[in-house]
Amino acid sequence: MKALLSMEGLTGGYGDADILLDVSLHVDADEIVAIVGPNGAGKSTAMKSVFGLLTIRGGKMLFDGDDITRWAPNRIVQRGICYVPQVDNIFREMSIHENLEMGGFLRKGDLSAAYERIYTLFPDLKERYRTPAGSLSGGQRQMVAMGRALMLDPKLLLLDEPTAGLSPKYMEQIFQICRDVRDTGVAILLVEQHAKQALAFADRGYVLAAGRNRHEGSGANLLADREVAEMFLGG
Amino acid sequence: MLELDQLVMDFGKFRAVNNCSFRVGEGSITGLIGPNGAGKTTLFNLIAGAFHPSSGSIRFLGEDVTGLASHQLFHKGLVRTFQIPHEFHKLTALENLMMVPPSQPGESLFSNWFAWRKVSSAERDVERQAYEALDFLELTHVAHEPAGNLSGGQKKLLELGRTMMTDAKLVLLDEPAAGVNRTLLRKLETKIEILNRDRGYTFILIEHDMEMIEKLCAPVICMAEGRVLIEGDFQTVRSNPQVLEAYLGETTGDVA
Amino acid sequence: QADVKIGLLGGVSGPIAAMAPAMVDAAQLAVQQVNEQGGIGDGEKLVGVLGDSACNPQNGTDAATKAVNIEGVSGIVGPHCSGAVLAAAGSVTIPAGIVMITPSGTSPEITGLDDKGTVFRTVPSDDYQGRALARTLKEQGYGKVAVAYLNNDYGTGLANAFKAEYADALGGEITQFAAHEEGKASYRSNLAELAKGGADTLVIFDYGDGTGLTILRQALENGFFEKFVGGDGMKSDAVINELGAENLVSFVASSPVGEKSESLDMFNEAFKGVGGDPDAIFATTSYDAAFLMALALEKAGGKKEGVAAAMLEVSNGTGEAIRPGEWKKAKELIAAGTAIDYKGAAGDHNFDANGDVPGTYALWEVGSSGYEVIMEMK
Amino acid sequence: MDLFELLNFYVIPGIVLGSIYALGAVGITLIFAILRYAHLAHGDLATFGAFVALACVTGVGVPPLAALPVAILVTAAVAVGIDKVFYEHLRERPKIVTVMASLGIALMLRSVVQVVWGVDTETYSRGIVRPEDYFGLRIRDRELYTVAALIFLVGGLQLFLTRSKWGKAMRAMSDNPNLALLSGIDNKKVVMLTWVIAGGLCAASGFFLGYNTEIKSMMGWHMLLPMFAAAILGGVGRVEGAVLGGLIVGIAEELSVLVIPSEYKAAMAFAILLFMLLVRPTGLLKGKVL
Amino acid sequence: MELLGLVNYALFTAIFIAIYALLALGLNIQWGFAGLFNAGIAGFFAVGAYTSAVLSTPADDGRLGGFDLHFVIGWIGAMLAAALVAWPIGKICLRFRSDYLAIASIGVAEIIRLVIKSEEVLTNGARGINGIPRPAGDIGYTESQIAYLVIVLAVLIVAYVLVERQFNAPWGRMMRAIRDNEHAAKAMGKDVEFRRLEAFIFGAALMGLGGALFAHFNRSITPEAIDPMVATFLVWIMLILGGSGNNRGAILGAAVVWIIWSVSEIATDRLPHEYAIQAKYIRLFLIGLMLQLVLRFRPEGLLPEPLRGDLRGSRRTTKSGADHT
Ligand SMILES: Nc1ncnc2c1ncn2[C@@H]1O[C@H](COP(=O)(O)OP(=O)(O)OP(=O)(O)O)[C@@H](O)[C@H]1O
Ligand SMILES: Nc1ncnc2c1ncn2[C@@H]1O[C@H](COP(=O)(O)OP(=O)(O)OP(=O)(O)O)[C@@H](O)[C@H]1O
Ligand SMILES: [Mg+2]
Ligand SMILES: [Mg+2]
Repeated sequence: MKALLSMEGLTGGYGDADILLDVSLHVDADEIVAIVGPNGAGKSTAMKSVFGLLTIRGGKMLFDGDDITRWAPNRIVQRGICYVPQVDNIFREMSIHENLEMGGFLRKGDLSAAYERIYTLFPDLKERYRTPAGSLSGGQRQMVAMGRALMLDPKLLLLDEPTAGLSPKYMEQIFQICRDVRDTGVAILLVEQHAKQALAFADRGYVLAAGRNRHEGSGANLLADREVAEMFLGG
Repeated sequence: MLELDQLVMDFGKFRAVNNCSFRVGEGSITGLIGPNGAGKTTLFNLIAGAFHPSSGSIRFLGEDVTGLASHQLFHKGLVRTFQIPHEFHKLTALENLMMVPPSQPGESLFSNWFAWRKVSSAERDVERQAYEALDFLELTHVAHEPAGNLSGGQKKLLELGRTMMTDAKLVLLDEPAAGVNRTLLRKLETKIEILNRDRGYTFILIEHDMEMIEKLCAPVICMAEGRVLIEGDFQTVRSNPQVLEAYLGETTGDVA
Repeated sequence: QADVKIGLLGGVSGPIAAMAPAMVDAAQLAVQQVNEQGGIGDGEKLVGVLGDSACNPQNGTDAATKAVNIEGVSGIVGPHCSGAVLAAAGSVTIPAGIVMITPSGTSPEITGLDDKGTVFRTVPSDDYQGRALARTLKEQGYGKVAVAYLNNDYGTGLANAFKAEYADALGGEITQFAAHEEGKASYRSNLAELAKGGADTLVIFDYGDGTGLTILRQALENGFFEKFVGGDGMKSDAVINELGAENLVSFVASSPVGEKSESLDMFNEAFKGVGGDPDAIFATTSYDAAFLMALALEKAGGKKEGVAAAMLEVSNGTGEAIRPGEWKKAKELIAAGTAIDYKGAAGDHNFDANGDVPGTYALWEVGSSGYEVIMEMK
Repeated sequence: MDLFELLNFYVIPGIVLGSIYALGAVGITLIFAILRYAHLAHGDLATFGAFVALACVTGVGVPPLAALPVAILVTAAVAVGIDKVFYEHLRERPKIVTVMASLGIALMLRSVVQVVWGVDTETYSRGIVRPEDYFGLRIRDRELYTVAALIFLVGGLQLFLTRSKWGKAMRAMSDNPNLALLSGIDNKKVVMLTWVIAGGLCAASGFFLGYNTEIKSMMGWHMLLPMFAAAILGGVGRVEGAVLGGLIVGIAEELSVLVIPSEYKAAMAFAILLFMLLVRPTGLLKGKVL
Repeated sequence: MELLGLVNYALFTAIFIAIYALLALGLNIQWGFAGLFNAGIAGFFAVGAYTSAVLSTPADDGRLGGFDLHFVIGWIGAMLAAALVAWPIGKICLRFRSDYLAIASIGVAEIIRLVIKSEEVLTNGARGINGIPRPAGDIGYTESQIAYLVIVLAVLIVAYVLVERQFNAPWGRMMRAIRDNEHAAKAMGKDVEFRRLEAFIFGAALMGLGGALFAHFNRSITPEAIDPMVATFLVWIMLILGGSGNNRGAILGAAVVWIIWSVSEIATDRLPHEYAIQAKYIRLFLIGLMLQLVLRFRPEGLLPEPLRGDLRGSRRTTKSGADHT
């Protein structure tokens, strides 16, 4: 089967130094792929590279048949990739509702169903939909960020540590949402530090370390790998 | 060591902390858990002097410290980390740590101009200490990188590193584990235990990682909607039905 | 054959940008006439090097330094604003021993400069004009007046002198006396304040192509005051062009002229000939300054060392009269060793020991073809 | 002093002056809120707009008001052009760099005006216009036009910002440009739109200043500081705030001569501003909402 | 002759650059290190210039004083007065957000300018103060310029050394931390308000000194010298162009910008004679354009802010850069 997103031999970084060194990965339609690895391994950088937010010096990226290596971010969004960054992932001065509105910026027509869906997922947000997102708690912000991404109907969802700072209850819920979303035909690529949980429910996983591919395989295989467990999953 | 009495914090009409009272014993590691938006971080902000409580009082080491500014509290021995990293983004990682120790001679214009020797010898000590912290946090290779360029997890580690740079009596840690690699996290847990046992630091720890709470904390306080829901040891708190419902989720209490 | 250079420093950019071009052109006219009629010395060409003093000391001193050191000028005409004059004199021309003659630096401070006799001006200190205007108004039977002046050295100087003479010495009544900042869009409330006290005449010490115009316009439009009096700064063509002569029947302005305004006519004609506007503010003084500088250079044999002394000799009230444009005649007389006395478009310019000139003024009104003299002032 | 005197000689001029300030302040506040820098070339851009209108009036012979739309269009285009050529590549840099660049643009614009149109004082129409009497209120027609234009232009702008999704997009971009991109907002278009609006309003402001008094090459520069004061007074990012701020500064300047010596009139805007910042640091209307 | 002229011009330019460098250095403390957007440089410049003028000129009955003191006392007085004026301003204004501080400080500077211009009993009003003694002013033109240059350079070097020392010390690190994240700095025990005030006052004192040096050089000071364009914005351009946060950058910026400012006039004078006046307008264009070009190609400034690590920082940076990749 042809991959939905594929990164081939990507090399690049911020400024002069290369952070990513020959990184290759791919995501097929209908699958959840997890990236794990130590802090500073380049996981977030790999995600940003999809949107051209850094200098790419080698390799290329294909999405759904198009070479998107040098596309403008807003065009990529239009093409069907949605991204939740790890930090700075909300509009602080806008209300929760407006954040969601911005998520649906490209969508035409009536969005009330989409709002309804988000608010049922995160009832906390509904109560305070006019609060500026910047005054929310860490976990609530994460919900807003997820909500914003879910407003669009993307083909591929990139999530950078979606569960960081969320309570165990919501963490479970996020993973559940991911599965639900996948079942509606959206592929998901996510970075997680809750690596065990993530690999347990992902279809496939990659381990990145020091900017390079280290391991890859199905979630279960990686979990079973002793070296991976010791080095990256906390024993 | 720390006593909170009927603390209330209002943001406009919204009450984020509602009549919170509890005590933290000297030498303990208190765990603070609760659903998102329960008011945990706000409570930290109150204790650390970043916000002024709408009402209620805070006593620290037997002294009423309500309304003191954060820098004054710091000098009394209270250090905190931020949930959302507040790194100094243009300073290097090393400098982020080196700026922490209080009352450095080089912070006065006079000694910089007229007592340079004293300043530079103090600098060497601070630098050594900072490198030790970086080594421990596996950040040595980015010591000279501006902190703004660090990865999300590295910034969190740097936050934690700052608390290692001063002789604190009470350390407030706000979700130190979020975004930190699990292998490294196990190391951090050990470090916290050591600091607690050997150096006598008292900790209050906000976490959503139950494994870490279980391993380190006694007692555990669970907050919800600005109030203290229950206080007790980990097992008691975890098996409380309200906690299960509001926080851990009905399906599973064990996420490990 | 080397050219003889003089520096023309003007506030080309900056707050008096609108006034500067005419002043520079008038000075260049003098230079042109000199060259057409034989040049300096053995036919050496006189060159006016333009510098921008931007009406502030920083640019003023910079421009003066460049003129003196890079261009090697033998004398400087300008700068236009008193602040620039004081600074350029203090840090450049006095130490360097270069003669400076300003056409528009009216500050009394310039009088007291410890200048070793090298700083002159062709514009009288504010004092003369303010007092002369006061006396004339009194004579003409003006009664209660209100005074509005621009809050800079020019406006303040004139206004204070006027006040001292009109109210303190002559016992006239000044109902309101108020300064204003330049560049505001509305002065109507200022005018309303000035009108309190029942004066029917407004005396404006400001520039007619700047704020003064706005004030005059707003006063006319809203019917404040019946009569308007201006200093030389107000005698600007812009006033007529923008407001229309028909609206200015009750407007008079003072401006310096020579004892016999024949000189002025000569200048007017010549300046019109090169497309200039002789009614532009300080055009006459600028012309005179440049022409005097040329005369002094000629007298000093083109060498800058003697210029200061020569300046006093070519215009001290004794000698054969030289009028604007009469370079050839002057050159011959100087060559013959005859004493000459320049009688300029803006006055006779008999320098006193401080390099100042006492002014002679006329009062002007707006007639069908621009400004016309009503009477001489004393 | 009777009421009509107060209105005629202090309040009405204040409102007219305030409207002129307001037109400029709205642009300043938008740029401040969306692009996040102080645009110091704003005054000179207004001068430029006023001279474009003058060129239409003297060159083509249209009445001044008819020249206004042309001036607005041309100035808007020039503003967009300036942004494309000079500011765009500084967007990733600290904002202060763009502030300095805009200072350079101010000098360049002034230079263009002075070279092309000279430095003489000009008017759209020669002569003076006496006010009409409306039940004791003495108002000139052009003052009515000025206030009407303010209401019309700013009202339209406000409608546009609140009704179309571009208003939100502008806010989103000012809040978090990267995330705006990631939400599919075309930041370049947003920036362009901002400049079209700011440039157009700028031209209107310059035009009406010239229409009510005279046109001078330095007039915009002199208006810059009061306009900034107005923008901040109203609360950065608030269009209504900027209008309110402009009116307050204008009226206060005119009223100030009642209480302080007139040479301090220019300080009035700042005195109010300082006072307001002390009691309400966010501006009259809470800042940073478009 | 020709050569002597060039030397004189160079001396003059160097003196001006040194004076502006002092202003830029003061601004660098405030903006480059403490992140305080002070757009009221002209105010402190003026206070310094006038204080020194009043202290060191002979008595004059039109205005305050004329105390006829030694110029060194005048200069010290200038610093003290500027610092003294900065204190309440800082107390009130430093709590504002950076952009608001800018406009508030412009406002304060404008008010200072209007007071200086209007209060004759204090400052002789619009006429300014004249006859300020220039140290070593009685010798020949060139000699006196050399002497003055030596004096200003000495002052500049002392200021540079002190400021640089202070920046590289923990003080500078603390200030940069405060600039980066005020909340975190507070949480780390730094008294942010006090430190900001300290930086503001220290910077203002240098600006005051710059004003005094300027007044003594010209032997006069008038309100025209405190025009915001030449006394505030120009200094900002110098600092940003030179590289804010870098003292050498501030000085280099002062040099480059002043040279652009001054030499552009010589350049545009090459235009044909008929366009002599237009040339002056075009000069403004040229200055603006040069500014754009420098910003385009060196947006961080000519000498960007260095990464100030520990005492041996720079050496390690390269090493760590290597093992990083
Ligand atoms: N500055 C503020 N203004 C208004 N509301 C605020 C502010 N800060 C916090 N809140 C509100 O107070 C509540 C408690 O927030 P807090 O950050 O203390 O939660 P928390 O318990 O730390 O949650 P989390 O686990 O998600 O970090 C939240 O609902 C939040 O929206
Ligand atoms: N803006 C930037 N400029 C320069 N270097 C950067 C920048 N952002 C990240 N880096 C560097 O790139 C490396 C990889 O960062 P990245 O954010 O991809 O890590 P990560 O794998 O996502 O880590 P974490 O799990 O901590 O989020 C880090 O060493 C970091 O210092
Ligand atoms: Mg990451
Ligand atoms: Mg929290």
